[in-house]
Amino acid sequence: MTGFSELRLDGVRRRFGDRDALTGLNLTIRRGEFIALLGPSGCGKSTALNCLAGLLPLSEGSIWQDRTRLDTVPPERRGFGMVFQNYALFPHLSVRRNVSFGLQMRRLPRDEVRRRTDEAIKLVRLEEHAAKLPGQLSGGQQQRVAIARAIVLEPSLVLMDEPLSNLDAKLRLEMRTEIRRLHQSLGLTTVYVTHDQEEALSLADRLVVLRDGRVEQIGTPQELHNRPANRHVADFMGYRNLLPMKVKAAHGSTVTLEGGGLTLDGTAADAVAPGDDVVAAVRPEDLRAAAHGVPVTVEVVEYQGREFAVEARTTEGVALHLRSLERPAPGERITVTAAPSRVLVFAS
Amino acid sequence: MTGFSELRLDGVRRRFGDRDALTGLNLTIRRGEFIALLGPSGCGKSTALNCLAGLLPLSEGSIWQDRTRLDTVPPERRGFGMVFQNYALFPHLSVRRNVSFGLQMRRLPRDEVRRRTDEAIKLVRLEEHAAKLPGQLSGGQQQRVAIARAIVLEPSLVLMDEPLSNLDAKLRLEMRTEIRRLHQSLGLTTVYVTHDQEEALSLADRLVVLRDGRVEQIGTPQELHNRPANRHVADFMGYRNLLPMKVKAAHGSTVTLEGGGLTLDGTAADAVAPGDDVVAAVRPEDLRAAAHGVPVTVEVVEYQGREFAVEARTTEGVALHLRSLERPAPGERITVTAAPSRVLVFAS
Amino acid sequence: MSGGTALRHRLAERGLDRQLLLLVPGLACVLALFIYPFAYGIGLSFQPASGGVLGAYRAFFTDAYQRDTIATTLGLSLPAAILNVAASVPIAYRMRGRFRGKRLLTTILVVPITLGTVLTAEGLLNYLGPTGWFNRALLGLGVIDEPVRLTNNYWGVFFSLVITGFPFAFLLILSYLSGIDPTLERAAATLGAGRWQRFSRITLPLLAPGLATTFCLTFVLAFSVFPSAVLVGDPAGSTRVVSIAAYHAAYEAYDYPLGSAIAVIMGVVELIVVAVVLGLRSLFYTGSTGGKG
Amino acid sequence: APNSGGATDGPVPDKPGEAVTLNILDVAGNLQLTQGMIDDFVSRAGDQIDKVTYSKATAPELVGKVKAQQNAGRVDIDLVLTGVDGLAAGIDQDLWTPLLPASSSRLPGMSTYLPGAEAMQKLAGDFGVTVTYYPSGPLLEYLPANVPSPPKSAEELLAYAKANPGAVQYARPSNSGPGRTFLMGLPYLLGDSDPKDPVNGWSKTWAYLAELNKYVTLYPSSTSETMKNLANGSAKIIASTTGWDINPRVLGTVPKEAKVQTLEGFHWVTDAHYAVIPRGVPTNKQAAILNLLQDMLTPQQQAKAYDQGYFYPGPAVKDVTLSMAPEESQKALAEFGRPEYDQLIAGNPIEVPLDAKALVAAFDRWDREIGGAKVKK
Amino acid sequence: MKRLTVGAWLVWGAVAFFLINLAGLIGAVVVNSVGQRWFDTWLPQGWTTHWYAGAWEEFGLFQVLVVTLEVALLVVAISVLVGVPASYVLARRSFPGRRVVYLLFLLPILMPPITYGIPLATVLYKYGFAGHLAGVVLANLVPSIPFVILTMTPFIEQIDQSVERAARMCGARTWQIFTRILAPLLVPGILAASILVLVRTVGMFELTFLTAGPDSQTLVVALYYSMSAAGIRAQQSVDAMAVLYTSSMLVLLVIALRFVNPTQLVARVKDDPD
Ligand SMILES: Nc1ncnc2c1ncn2[C@@H]1O[C@H](COP(=O)(O)OP(=O)(O)OP(=O)(O)O)[C@@H](O)[C@H]1O
Ligand SMILES: Nc1ncnc2c1ncn2[C@@H]1O[C@H](COP(=O)(O)OP(=O)(O)OP(=O)(O)O)[C@@H](O)[C@H]1O
Ligand SMILES: NCCCCNCCCN
Ligand SMILES: [Mg+2]
Ligand SMILES: [Mg+2]
Repeated sequence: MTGFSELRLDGVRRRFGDRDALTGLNLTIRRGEFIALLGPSGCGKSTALNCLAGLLPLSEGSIWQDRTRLDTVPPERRGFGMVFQNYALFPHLSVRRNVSFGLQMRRLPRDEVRRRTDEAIKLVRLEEHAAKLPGQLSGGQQQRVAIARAIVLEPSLVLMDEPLSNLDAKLRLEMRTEIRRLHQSLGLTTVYVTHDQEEALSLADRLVVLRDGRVEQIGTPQELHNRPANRHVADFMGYRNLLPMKVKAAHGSTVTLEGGGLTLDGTAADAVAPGDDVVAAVRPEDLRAAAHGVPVTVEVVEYQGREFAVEARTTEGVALHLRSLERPAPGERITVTAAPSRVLVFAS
Repeated sequence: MTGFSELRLDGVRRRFGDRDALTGLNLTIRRGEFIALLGPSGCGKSTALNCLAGLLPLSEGSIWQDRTRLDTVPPERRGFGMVFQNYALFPHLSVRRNVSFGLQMRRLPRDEVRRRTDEAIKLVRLEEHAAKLPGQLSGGQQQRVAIARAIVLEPSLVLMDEPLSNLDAKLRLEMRTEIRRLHQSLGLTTVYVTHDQEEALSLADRLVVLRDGRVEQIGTPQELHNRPANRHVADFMGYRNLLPMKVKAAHGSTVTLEGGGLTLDGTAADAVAPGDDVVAAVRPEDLRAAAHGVPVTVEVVEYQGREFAVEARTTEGVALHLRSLERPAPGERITVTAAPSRVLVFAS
Repeated sequence: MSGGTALRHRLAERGLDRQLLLLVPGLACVLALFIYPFAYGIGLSFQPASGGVLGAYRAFFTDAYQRDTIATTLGLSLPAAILNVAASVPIAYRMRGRFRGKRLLTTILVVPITLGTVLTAEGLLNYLGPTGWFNRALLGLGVIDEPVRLTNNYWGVFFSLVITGFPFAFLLILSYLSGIDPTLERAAATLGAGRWQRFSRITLPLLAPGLATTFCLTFVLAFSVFPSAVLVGDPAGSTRVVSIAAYHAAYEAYDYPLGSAIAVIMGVVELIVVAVVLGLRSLFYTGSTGGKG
Repeated sequence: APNSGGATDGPVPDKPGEAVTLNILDVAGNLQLTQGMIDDFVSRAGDQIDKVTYSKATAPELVGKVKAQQNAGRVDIDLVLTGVDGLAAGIDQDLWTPLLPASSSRLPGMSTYLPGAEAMQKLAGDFGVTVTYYPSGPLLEYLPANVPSPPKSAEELLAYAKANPGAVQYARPSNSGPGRTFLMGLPYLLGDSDPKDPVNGWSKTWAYLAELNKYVTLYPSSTSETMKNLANGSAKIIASTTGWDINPRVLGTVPKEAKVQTLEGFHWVTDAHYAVIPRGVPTNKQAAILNLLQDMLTPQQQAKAYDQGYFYPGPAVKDVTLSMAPEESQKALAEFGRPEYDQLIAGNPIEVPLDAKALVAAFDRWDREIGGAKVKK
Repeated sequence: MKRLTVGAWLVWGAVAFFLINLAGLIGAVVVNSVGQRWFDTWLPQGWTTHWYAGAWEEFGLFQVLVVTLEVALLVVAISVLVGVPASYVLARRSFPGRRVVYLLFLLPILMPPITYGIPLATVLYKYGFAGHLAGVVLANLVPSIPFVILTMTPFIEQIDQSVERAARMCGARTWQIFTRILAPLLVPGILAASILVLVRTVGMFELTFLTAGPDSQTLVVALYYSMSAAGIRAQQSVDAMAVLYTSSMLVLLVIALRFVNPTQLVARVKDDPD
């Protein structure tokens, strides 16, 4: 239960049957850090978290807490807190007793248990529901109980498996800020699993992007956002337009691309030479209707609150996702453009 | 199983014990419409959906499908499809058999069952997992099976309870478009529960905002986004700054407000007179750092990808949420402003 | 709408609908095949040859030799049922996970339910008898100087109740246990609960309803013990259980009213024990145990 | 349905109108002795009986079963073979069809009963026909190797028991023929005032049993158990009867060299099996049964009752010698029989057992005061 | 990898002790049933199968075994068909009188057959069922249906209701929900209950005896007879019957366990990872 200065995952691998859910994860978590594990569904995020928690034995590799080998220590002795993806609330205990469970396990004085339980319940806004059983709560309410139950222990490492995925947008924003605040004020170290890049970017000090059980990139939010290591990370970081093109010319890192009815200037992320087949990655919000640029035909328009999400097609039939402040009509022809610094070029 | 021209909920009420989970819901759903039920966790969204599905008996009120009273018809005879919040997959059946279950119940020819099942599985990108049992899938994969299972029936009304909440951001976007596309191409009528305003705005023809089991507002996405009926809806629609202020002057619907260290011009949503206590609702993205405006001190800065979310405080200590394209340093003093048309004024 | 629909609607709100028809076949069987004959049996118990309506009951309760059979029976059946349930829990608990040979071990553990009273009794008499293998082995090992007597007394009957009752209890408890979502224990582990606490605070309470049912069933089986109380017990003395008294009255003395009265008394005693246990059961949580269905 | 058609009372014809099926229930282990006789008759009288089914049960359950059938008006048990207990219980509950004296003329074999069998027949009143008979016991059985000089009187038995605690064994009387024979024989051995009245006439017997009880560690619940204990040496002297002496040695469950001993002042307490017809059996079937019974009472058939000493000697009628018995019986009895039994049977008084009510009273008292007394020790 | 804890040692030790003695107990009977003479020694003096042959012949055991199997399977099938739907209602629904109904179902298990056996047999004879297989089956349903209900109710309570709702939304009627969704999920429970009912039925003496006719006797009736009837019977022959009885039960059990693992999960429960 004491703190540590770092936690090291060393070639952590986990197989299910003959399929790797996680292959050789190397990661050092420093005390006080907020790490987000980010990746598409099924990429092994929960598996990594469970290995760290001690709930899944490793197939290979080891986990170290400073000088201590941790992967042979049972979960209850690691002193970590965890929020499960499926809540895993104790169905026979009231909300209050779910939350106080961990405190009671630590044999804290009754007064302290009550006080801290109350605090935690208040934190997740469940005061009214404290006496209910989990089965009587809505999905989001259950999720909040799970958060309170883990947070109340002020553990040295908090593991969270998509804790906000069932909350409504407003509450999610608030809880997000709350989690970050708790992380800082309690001096927690947090590993946070999410599939929501926005959540990961705003919360984490460092992000680990996983795909198919493999690490694709580790870095700060800015690094990931601006310099995804490859097209997969780019894809996942919101570069929704992944356009197969050809390099026409290259000047330093600035390259001119052509293909699919488009001509674009972009920034090379990999080494590319004229004539290479490449993938240009552009976010919808970086591809904007403008006075001059590439002509496209609008197909689908979705309302997004402040702006409209547009799906359009180039003359050669390539689909583009872009944003527009005006509502274009389906069938309308518009021209779009993107700043070269916002167009990343990956070798394909 | 035949279509209908409208479906009417008439004072639908549902109690649990002595607590109303839903009070007097009136709603007419027209054929082909996409309705989103939106609201915070615990507001009664799932309850409403279950009443519509026939899974929860009503405590009061009735449901009509054209001239037919529907609330006494058992769920399996209503011919609706449903995606559950907790997946509710059949644990003993493979993905394929989960999806084909409904088709088999309808005694369709074997070939058609196979064809439609394959299509649906492909739609949700689970071809590789078709032979697995639900217990072997990740949370997101399970959610997708649930969607496929409901969609495959091409039902006259599809009910979805937060079907995307466990998907990663990218997949969520894609599935969202897919759901909308299916809705249109199959000519479905859809009632969609979500707590994600963005999802609701982009998908639905009309939104129903619930709070505490009560309807707060029904309207098109634009209506809700731009003219929330009250401060609660505003709150939920992303007007994260809800500032208690006082009316200084009013000219038509344009009012000048003061309070909490701020002076703002806004648009009256309710009838207000000078001297009234009001609440000014402003979205963070409408409150921007500008050359001149109200001076505030930056407190928390969160990375949001393209921009930064900033929490700042006025000289009188009122917290403001705003956006900035530059990264301000915590402690820095900046000035902020908002367009009067973006500041909604509600009587408090 | 039509009155019929409205009525159905109102009934549905009170929990009365066509689904309840599923109860009908079961109820019909019980009413026709049990309640009617049973009422006849009760009626018989109130028609003794002498002593008025309650004569048979009075005869039972005023005779210490008869009355004491209740205590004797409880003295056998309660410990046996408790042991069967209590022993099944840790074994079943250890056997939840996956391991090689699990199926074989399970099968072996439930084999005794196939033994039946007679083989069990014969086996106990042969195996534990004065010249049986058990005593021979102990004598051979020098643990004892003369054969220990484990049959034709309390212990013989007790063992037979354990051998026939344990597999029942084990099979049921193993099944109940596997219905509890293991994620719950994992959640408890991350909250600092050790093995024992996870078991006692999470699994056990979730298992409690199943334990109660299992206890009731094994208790009822043990309480109406008859053949083994005679065969491996001391049927005139320390294992003169209440069913022997009933059997004696009905089938040896042909005093059917007394036999019925004793049987009714048996039923009432069982009912009291079961009511207490099920009453305790209802104090526990009895809903879904986390299997996400 | 087995008994559909046919009147159940009124005059019994000489022969059934057509061949009938007989369902026979044995609650006394009697078929061991008589099944051969029945099968033989059926093979000869196919015009009367085309098929016989046998079922077996224990006496106590018999009454309930017959009662249930009679209450419903559908009796499908046509003939019951029973001991004294089942017979008496049925009489008490009025289950049986009275056969006598109406049909006595059709059963001439009944007039050739041995004296002991005749005495037993009296217990049956008008309802049953004695089919097999044996003088039973009480005898003591022991292995000469373990008991070189067996006790010769009740006093010596007590002294032996005292000297060798746990060595004397008899099974709980209500579960055991030898057990109850020992119980019923004691009043004669001890000279009690009324050997037929266990409640008021057995003061010496109860005192003796109580004294003996101090040195008996175990009352098994079946005779087999005492036999096993005799064989494996954990009991030295056990209660027995002629049948229980010979047959288990034939079967090999008791060593061949075991011996029997009678006590001074010994009276035989006899036993018999009866055939009874439940009320509600059609007269057609009754006719077949009467003809069957008459056949069973002929000496040739009765000789089959020698069996392998199961109910030694077994025949209920006079003038049935071992030489008339089947080969196998003769062989078994030549090897395991005891010539001294002829002597013992001829030279000792013969008594009928207690009637059912008195016997149940004796069991009850034994359970309470002797068997049940173990608990308090 | 994982070291056994003290608790594990205790548990496995106790299991081993139980199993060793169980093996001795069964072995003693089996050995005796094929033994010639067995007095004060470790093993009999010789071996023989004539106890089996004798019993087989004396009781016409082939016919008896067939009847036993028929009765047992019919009783299991009917009590599952009748009992599971009833336990479903009891587990899922609350309705006025639920407690009374539950008690009604509880009573037949609690009441000794002596109380109702004879009147029950009378009723069954009156309507022409008793004396045949039908009567034996009906009588054995009395304790079996409640037994199924009592064991199945907690199983059904464990299954998440939303699965049924999902099936309903897929258009499944109550019957289809039973056969396609609940039955497979309940298979382990049904199997456990079936095995227990089977055992109880095959072992049920009183009710079977009272209602059986000459050609509907079951093994246990023959067995009880051989054990406790008047007259002389070698213990070996009783043991042989008991071994036959047990073997046939064992065959049924092994067949049942071939098809379904009794520990198979009741609901979707992830296997413990270790
Ligand atoms: N018990 C198991 N048996 C077999 N395969 C499994 C098991 N648990 C997980 N998997 C597989 O391992 C992979 C990784 O699963 P994991 O649960 O870690 O995904 P995830 O990243 O958390 O996804 P999601 O965001 O959907 O929760 C998936 O393909 C999944 O199907
Ligand atoms: N079975 C029940 N018993 C008692 N209260 C219930 C039950 N089901 C729901 N409730 C209560 O009714 C209210 C509405 O629940 P509902 O599930 O409809 O919420 P929701 O809007 O779907 O929330 P979420 O977004 O968190 O799923 C909640 O306060 C909840 O606690
Ligand atoms: N459950 C009690 C079984 C009783 C069996 N009776 C057998 C009687 C033997 N005389
Ligand atoms: Mg996951
Ligand atoms: Mg919900």
